[in-house]
Amino acid sequence: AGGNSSTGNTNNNSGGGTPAAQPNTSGSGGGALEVIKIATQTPLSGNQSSLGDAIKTGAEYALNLRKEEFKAMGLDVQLFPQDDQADPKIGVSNAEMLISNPEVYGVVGHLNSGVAIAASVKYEEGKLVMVSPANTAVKLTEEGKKTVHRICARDDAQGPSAAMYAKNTLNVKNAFIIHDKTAYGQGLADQVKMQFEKDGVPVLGFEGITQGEKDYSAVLNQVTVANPDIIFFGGLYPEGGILIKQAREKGYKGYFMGGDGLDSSDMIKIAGAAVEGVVFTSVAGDVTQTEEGKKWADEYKKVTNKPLETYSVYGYDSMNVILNGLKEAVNANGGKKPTREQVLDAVHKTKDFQGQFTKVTFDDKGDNVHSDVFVYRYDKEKSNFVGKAQ
Amino acid sequence: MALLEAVGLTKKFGGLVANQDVTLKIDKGSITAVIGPNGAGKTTFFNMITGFYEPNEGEILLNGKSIKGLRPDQIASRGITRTFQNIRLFKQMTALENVMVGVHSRLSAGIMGILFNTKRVREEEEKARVEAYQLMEYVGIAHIANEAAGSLPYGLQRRLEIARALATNPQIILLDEPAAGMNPRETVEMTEFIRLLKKELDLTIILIEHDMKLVMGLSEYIHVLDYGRKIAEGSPEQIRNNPSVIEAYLGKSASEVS
Amino acid sequence: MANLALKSFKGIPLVVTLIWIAACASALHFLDKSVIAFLGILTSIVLIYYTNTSKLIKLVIGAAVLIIIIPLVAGENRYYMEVASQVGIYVAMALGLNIVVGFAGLLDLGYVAFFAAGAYAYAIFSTSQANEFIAGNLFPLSGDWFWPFLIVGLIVAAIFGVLLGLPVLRVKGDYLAIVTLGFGEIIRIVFNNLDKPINITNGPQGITPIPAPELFGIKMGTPFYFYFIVLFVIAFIVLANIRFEHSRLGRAWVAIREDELAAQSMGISLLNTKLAAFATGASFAGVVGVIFAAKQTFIDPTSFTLMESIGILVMVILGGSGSIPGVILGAAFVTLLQVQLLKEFSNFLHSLQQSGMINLPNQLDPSKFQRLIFGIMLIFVALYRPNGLIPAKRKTNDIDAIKASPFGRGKLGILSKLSQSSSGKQS
Amino acid sequence: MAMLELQNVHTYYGGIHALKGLSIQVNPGEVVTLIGSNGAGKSTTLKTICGQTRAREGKIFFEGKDITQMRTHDIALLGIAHVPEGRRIFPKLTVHENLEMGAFFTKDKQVIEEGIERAFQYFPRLKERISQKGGTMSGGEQQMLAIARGLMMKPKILMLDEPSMGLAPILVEQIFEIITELNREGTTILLVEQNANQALSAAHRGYVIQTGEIILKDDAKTLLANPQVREAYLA
Amino acid sequence: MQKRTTSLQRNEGWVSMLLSILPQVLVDGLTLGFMYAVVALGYTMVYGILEFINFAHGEIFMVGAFVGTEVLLLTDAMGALEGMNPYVALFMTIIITMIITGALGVGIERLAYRPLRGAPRLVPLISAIGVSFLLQDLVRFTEAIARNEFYLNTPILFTGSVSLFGIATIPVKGLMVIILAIVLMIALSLFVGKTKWGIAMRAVAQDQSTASLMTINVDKVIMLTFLIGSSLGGATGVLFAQNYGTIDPYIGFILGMKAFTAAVLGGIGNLRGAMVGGVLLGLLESLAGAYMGPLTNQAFGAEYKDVFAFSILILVLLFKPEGLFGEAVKEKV
Ligand SMILES: Nc1ncnc2c1ncn2[C@@H]1O[C@H](COP(=O)(O)OP(=O)(O)OP(=O)(O)O)[C@@H](O)[C@H]1O
Ligand SMILES: Nc1ncnc2c1ncn2[C@@H]1O[C@H](COP(=O)(O)OP(=O)(O)OP(=O)(O)O)[C@@H](O)[C@H]1O
Ligand SMILES: [Mg+2]
Ligand SMILES: [Mg+2]
Repeated sequence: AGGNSSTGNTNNNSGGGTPAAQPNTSGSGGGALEVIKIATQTPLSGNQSSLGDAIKTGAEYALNLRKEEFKAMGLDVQLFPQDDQADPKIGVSNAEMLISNPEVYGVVGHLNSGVAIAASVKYEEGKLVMVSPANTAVKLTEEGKKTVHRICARDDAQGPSAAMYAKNTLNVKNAFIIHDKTAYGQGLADQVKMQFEKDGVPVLGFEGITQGEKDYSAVLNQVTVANPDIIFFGGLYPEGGILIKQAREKGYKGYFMGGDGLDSSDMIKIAGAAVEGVVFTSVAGDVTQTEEGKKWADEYKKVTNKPLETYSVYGYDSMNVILNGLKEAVNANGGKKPTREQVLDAVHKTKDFQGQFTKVTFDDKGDNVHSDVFVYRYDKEKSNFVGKAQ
Repeated sequence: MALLEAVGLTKKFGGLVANQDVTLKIDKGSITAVIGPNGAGKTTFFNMITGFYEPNEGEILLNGKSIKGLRPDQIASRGITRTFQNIRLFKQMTALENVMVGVHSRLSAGIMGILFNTKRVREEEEKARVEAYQLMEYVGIAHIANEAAGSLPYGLQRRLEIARALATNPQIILLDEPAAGMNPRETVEMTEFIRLLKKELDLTIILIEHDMKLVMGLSEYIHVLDYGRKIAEGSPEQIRNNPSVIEAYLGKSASEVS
Repeated sequence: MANLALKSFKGIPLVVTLIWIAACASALHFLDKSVIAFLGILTSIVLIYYTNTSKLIKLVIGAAVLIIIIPLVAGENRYYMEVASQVGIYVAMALGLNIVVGFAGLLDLGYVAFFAAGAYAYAIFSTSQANEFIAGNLFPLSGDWFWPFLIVGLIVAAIFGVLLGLPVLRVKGDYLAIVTLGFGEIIRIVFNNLDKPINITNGPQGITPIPAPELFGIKMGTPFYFYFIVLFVIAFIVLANIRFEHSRLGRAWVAIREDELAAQSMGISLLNTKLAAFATGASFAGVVGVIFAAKQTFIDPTSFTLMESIGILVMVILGGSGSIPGVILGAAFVTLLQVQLLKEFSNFLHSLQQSGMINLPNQLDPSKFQRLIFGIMLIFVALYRPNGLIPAKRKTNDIDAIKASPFGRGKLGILSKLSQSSSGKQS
Repeated sequence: MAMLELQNVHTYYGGIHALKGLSIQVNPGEVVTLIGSNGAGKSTTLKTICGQTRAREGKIFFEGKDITQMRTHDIALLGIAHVPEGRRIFPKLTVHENLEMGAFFTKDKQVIEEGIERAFQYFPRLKERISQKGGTMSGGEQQMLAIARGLMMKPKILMLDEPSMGLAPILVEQIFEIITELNREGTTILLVEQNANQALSAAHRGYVIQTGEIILKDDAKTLLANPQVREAYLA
Repeated sequence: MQKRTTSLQRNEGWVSMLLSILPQVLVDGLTLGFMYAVVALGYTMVYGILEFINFAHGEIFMVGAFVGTEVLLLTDAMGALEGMNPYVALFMTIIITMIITGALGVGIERLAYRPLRGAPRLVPLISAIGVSFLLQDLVRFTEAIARNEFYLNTPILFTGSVSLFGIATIPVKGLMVIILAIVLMIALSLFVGKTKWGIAMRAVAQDQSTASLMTINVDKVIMLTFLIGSSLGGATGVLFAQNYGTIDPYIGFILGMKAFTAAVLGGIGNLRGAMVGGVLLGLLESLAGAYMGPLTNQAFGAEYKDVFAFSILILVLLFKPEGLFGEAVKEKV
């Protein structure tokens, strides 16, 4: 299968895995197109909507780029964005809606693991393939649901890598761990802590904060006492940005590190000067390393009128994984509209698919075996690719 | 032995002494009036008896047993009930339901009984309804049984309050200005009615009233409060002619009252 | 004037209702995925309520629609059944809260805590979660245990209700609101943190997989089954509500709502009465919590936030605080709005956008408007139906029936003394 | 010209027809009393005049001006004071603050202080309780406060709804003295009283109201002597 | 799953180090507390008059934060902010914000609350919640369109910090919060407690129809209340943005809830109470956040700080059901 980061051009050439696939569709371009909807399910309102929106926008961008390609196969692929409001209940009822709508062939989602786990039960029943851009909770893929896939790293991959990087490369002698009491944040923090303990790095504190608050001086006073070499934060950039800013104001001098939740252009704005030196891990390789990648990023910003975020990147790739599977399924089905199950099978079999940022091969559980962990570091203006963790 | 006895009751509000060392005895089956100028402490006295205020000092005995410190609902279930100077009905409920609430403490339906709507509960309910209706008939307001209590005119609200109080099956009923807001004719009716209550229902009645015609015509015994102290007690005749009562309270016109 | 117009409104003729039901049912059956028809069927319940016919007939038609027609014509569509079960779950919870807020007048902003208690009770013991703190590897339990756990959820929640109720006695009005709010938050935060020192709730990671109910070996995991389970529970709760409303207890609740002091002087114990309100209200939420956990198969503390409590309160007030049909309608309306109407609407707008009929920038994508529209709807309903969709009214008693009652032959209560004394005359 | 005139006023509470075409007149300098049994509509009449309930039909004029649709506080500003049934004092304001509210319309501190002084003269008890919260006062004390608060307005016409309710006999006498005195000073008074005897003695003219309609109007003396009235209201 | 027992290695002299941060913990608690306090003032104000929990107050505050930030950003974009005296800039921002949020508050009252005045007590709560959602999303959409994001960063006017006796430091912006909170509280207390309009507000709260008999224009008084309450909320928003630097359309909810808790703790309707309640809540949270983890060996960490704060609230209300400063008026019957 072809690696094609070459997708970065405006004209809608294929981003899919099988490069030679294009002309073999017998389905007409001119006749009635069959509608296929790929849904996104993320919070689009409420206080996590900026993250959810990033996923949706990324997925939408990916889909729009390949619309024509599918038209040529007689399919009108459409985005079907849903707002799960970060609420498992809404997620489940949306999921029911999606599986009972025969036009829906795949889901990119969710942002919140809690929602994803609950909704995936329904996807499983409806044989609707789900590719998650962002759910890192270990449990999600541990229950043997065939429909569930994710391209991002699990907490038990990202966490240990991060901890080992801190120990081996940053040479920290002790650590203080803070998390945001969410499934994502605590899940990651737990893994980091386990690894630190395994490696004999003392964990001086393990504290939770409340998402959405703006004043974390209480916990940071504890940090002042402990005076660790590193603060590891399991959580997202709105809290992370404030944490590091307030920590620096309190005179904290050590490292500040987090997971991919810290990867956002807003991190810099929120933390201000304090962002300098903040380290985070991510499964996304750096787009802007190559000329081509830079071009792609600029194009993205121009078309969507949005800054490029990790989550939009994940959304983009997740969509492409599904579209790729769809295309394979069409081909396997002799150019006719496949069934959901066929698409599921095709997606499940994804192997060495080179997305824009991640390489994807699903193992049996639906985890991405290529989910390498990369390390980034902020300077005043942007995050810089450092390299693969260990 | 007196049915109800207050011994040395004192109630202070900050520096203000609303009742000071008030002692009085109420015999079973009597009609007693508590009168006195505005702010003398009459309502406060009622409030202590019925458990709304806890006295700072003193003792309240019902049949020789202390009821001081009990909550209002406990006192109500011991057979002392009251009406309020500022009418306090359950405004959104119908008149009949108001009276049925009065029956509450004598009903025994528990959560389970209600849920399963047992025969016992059904019968009890129906009985309560009938009893409430009978009471309304007795008080003469059966025609407004299904009206919301809050929309009734003043006079009917007073009667309804009395019906509701009677529904608790009290031995003692405390009436705080039962004839306020009634015209002379209605006051006469009220006087008759209270007398009937005592006679027919074997009630002990304590009342506060500023209408001297009612007080003098009805009560067997009168206690006079002024500035929280008891300044006089006696039969209507004695009180009417008590110079300190005349000065503090009655004024000249009262002597005209027959 | 409007009042007079309403007065003369005698109700909808039975035929109209029946035609409506038939029309919607066949539309739903024959036309594919017609949301309108589905909503029409649900609306028919409201029509039945206003139909100009006897109670019994209404009951029969209503039951027929709920038990036969809806499953028959919409049963295949999982989404509709899911929507219907969610509506049911909220109806049940709103009815529970209605006891506390509507009847007893106690403003409760932490109601969702009881829901959580029920949900966690089932979740913890039906999965291997309980092995974390109970030795012997006895868990998970099978789906058969769902049924007894309905009772367990009820009891656990009722205990929580009493726990909350005890401090409540002294606190009044809006102070109560904040105490209950605090209580709800405490419960949520504790559930979110009880993964250490002992792992009871698994903290933010939540608990899964919660088994679906099972009966005689049939696994009842689809919305179709939950629809019936919920329906069954609602029937029970509605019945309980109706019985409570016009019982000794219901009157006591309304009495303390109207005037605490006067109620006390009628011999009503504030403590017992309020505790009863909290416990009953809570226990309903507990039962529903168990169903919710089984339906979701996954629960975590994010389902039990303050917004959730506020949402249920909104249903109660919007529907008509203290009014059973009102609260049912309010809950159904708000839930439908949230899980279906707004969604369909934004999907509709989205399809317009896809087809190029409207062109909105990404920032204004239709799918983002749901909360905004929900907010506007709340304001409008509040302004135009300030007493609720179906305002509460006290049931009037049938005076003739009272007069005819066999108990009326003798004098009751204090009046029994009349017959003893010489004259029984009335004033 | 009449100072206050109600022409064929109809008032409803929801579906309840409380006033059914009521017409009354109050001339400047008069004391007019309105008597009637429970629920006749006396309080409703006063409430309708000052706009607390709205007349659905008919007109109300004050000094020639149509006030039927005016808002309550504007009506009050014209010089109509209403001492409402059931006292309605502000329970959490002190006695002094309650009185101040009575003179809300004026900025003149002098006027306020004089008014308060005068109120204290009438009711020395209020002076004793100057900083007590209104709601903790006894029933009668609240009644005094309500009347005193009404006087603070220095109204052109004072409407009193059962001012003697809950007052000790000695104070009832005093209330009627105050009414007479105010009237001598030029205040017009519309008085609703259950104590018809005393009310008619103090008034120039009277109206008898029954289920929302005026059934009799006459000189107070004549009414007092009217056997029908005696029978119905005076016992 | 294995048990997560936490055994943390500790430095020598842990306890004495814990004590050494106490002054700083208190100072931080105070700053946070005063933040709560000013928002609580707005709640209490409206509650005191209308006996109605204005759930939208948190959102007014949020709008204030955005308006203030926009004012600063625009001034900055015009190049005028640089070189401007920070006090002048702050003053200007606050005034403009107060005018706008004040007007907003009055508008909301007019449209969403006034028509409900005769309605059952809880109904305005519904429209308030509706208004909350509306404001959140309106701000979100406006900012999303105008700036393509809705997390905004405020230009910070005061950057330095003051050292207190060398044991604690407080940022100047935090100091501004404290000073302004105290000034506002005193001004408001005087206004509500002593002026005629203030008394009229309380009178309206207790009995609207009787108040109107006293020639009080109820509409005007309520409008005034909302004007003051909302402009106060706006000013608080500006301070908040200054103090924390970043804002989003959802800051109103959490802070609003905390502030409301503070108002109740102090005795709702009572301005002094709101102040004390806010400060107390801030201190409690700060202490719990800093010490609970270490003291319980991490078994109950900082995440329990809200539990701690709410438990104290419930305890206080158990013994003083009307809040710390609320008047224990036993209803006279
Ligand atoms: N809760 C309270 N706080 C402060 N003072 C109070 C309280 N209750 C009553 N008082 C005062 O105590 C005195 C006695 O009041 P009470 O109501 O008993 O008088 P009363 O005799 O019933 O008068 P009235 O005939 O006017 O009703 C009054 O001066 C009143 O102001
Ligand atoms: N708020 C209300 N809602 C419904 N009906 C009312 C209301 N207030 C008064 N009414 C009705 O209007 C009629 C007139 O009442 P109103 O209070 O004017 O009588 P009143 O002459 O003042 O009687 P009272 O001597 O008892 O004070 C009565 O039938 C009463 O039931
Ligand atoms: Mg009294
Ligand atoms: Mg009247």
